[in-house]
Amino acid sequence: MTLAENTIRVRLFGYYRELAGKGEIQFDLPTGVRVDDLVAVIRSDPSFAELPSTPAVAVNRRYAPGNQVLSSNDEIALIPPMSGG
Amino acid sequence: MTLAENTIRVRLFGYYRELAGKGEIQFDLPTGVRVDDLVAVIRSDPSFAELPSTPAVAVNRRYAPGNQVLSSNDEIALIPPMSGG
Amino acid sequence: MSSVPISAADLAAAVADRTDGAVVSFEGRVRVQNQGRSVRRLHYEAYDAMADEVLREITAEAMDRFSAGEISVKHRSGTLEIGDVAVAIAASAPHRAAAFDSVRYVIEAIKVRLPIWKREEYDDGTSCWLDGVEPPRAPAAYAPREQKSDA
Amino acid sequence: MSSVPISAADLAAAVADRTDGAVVSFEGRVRVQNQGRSVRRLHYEAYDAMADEVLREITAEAMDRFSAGEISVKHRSGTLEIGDVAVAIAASAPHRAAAFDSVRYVIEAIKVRLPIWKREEYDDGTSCWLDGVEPPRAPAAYAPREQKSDA
Repeated sequence: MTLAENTIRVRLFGYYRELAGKGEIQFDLPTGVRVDDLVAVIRSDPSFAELPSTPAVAVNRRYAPGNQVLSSNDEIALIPPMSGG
Repeated sequence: MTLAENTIRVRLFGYYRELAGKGEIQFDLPTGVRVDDLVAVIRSDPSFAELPSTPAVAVNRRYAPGNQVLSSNDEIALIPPMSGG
Repeated sequence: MSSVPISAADLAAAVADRTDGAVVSFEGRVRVQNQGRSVRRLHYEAYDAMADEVLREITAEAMDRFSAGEISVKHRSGTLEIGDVAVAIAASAPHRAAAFDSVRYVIEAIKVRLPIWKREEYDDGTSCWLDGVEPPRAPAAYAPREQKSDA
Repeated sequence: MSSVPISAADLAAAVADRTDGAVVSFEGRVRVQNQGRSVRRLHYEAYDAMADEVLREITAEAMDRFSAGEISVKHRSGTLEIGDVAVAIAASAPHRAAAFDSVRYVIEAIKVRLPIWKREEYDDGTSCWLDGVEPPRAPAAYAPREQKSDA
């Protein structure tokens, strides 16, 4: 990561939305931050202490691998365990 | 089989009905006649020379084994290859 | 067996229940092409009394085998035009696997056990009875015992 | 995704086609009991924009995999009462196996990939988010190559 910072906004749904008390959280994180880094930051919030070990993250509406680099232009969402169908 | 005779009526459908030119054929056959015997008699009619080796026969609306004994009270049908569904 | 139009939607509505979470339905329809020939319409001739019994039997087997909630099935007889529904099946069950398995079981059993015969009419004016599936000869195990001492 | 009532019958009518002989449909409905508790109603919250894309993707996969004629799928969001249809799927195909396989594929994929969350309200006045299925982490193979030389 470089030292330059960018703003990463994360959409929240369902149980995660209720944990945060809002539908979006945001962080100023270094350029080059990856999905796994973002998850570690979110987990450092006591509300999210019980996040699964590798929660699913969607970037631009697609499930993203842990090593995907994030930018402030990305549409990012933390995806709780799903219950469709 | 005994020598006493009884009348066996056989319902025909589809292609078999057209082979016979009618929906029912009947035979006077000895008491104790079995499904396999009946099939042999039907096959002796030139119209039915090309009957499969063991055509299906329904007795009282159930598929019957070749050794089932027939009586004149039975509802008997010769069942062509089917094409439902 | 039905001599009037049928639909899976009607059957699905009938099997739906407050305790069942899944409803699966199937419609077999008359296709404009079959085995490379252009079909104009077709005619089903059935051994109605036996066919009704076979449908009930097949349905009971599926209910028993898959613990379905309810299963409904209808097969047409008579003349059908392109797009008409020839067979409709619906099954409800608490969970989806039982509903899928039940419907699939019923249609596969119909193909090999239902005493019904299809005559296709083609665009060229000809018609013929379809080469069908040889129905089952009842296995020896079904033979009543008393026959062994007979004759 | 739909915020208004849906039905498999509507989708089945839409996918039916003169060249397809088989139409299979599925409805997932709200059950009065789930995991031993009495359900009063439920609420679906969805990530709508992504859910629409995931449904299109799943449908395209099934079309490709099974050579289905056409597949249609809708999932509800919002508040649903007992018996309401939560998900409806219909597939048409020239032959039945492809239609069955397509519908089954779509519902199984929805269960593990559709970003939607269910909160059940019980007769005792409580409610809770269902324990769901952990969604997929994209496998390493999906990671863009250029990331390996990054950082």
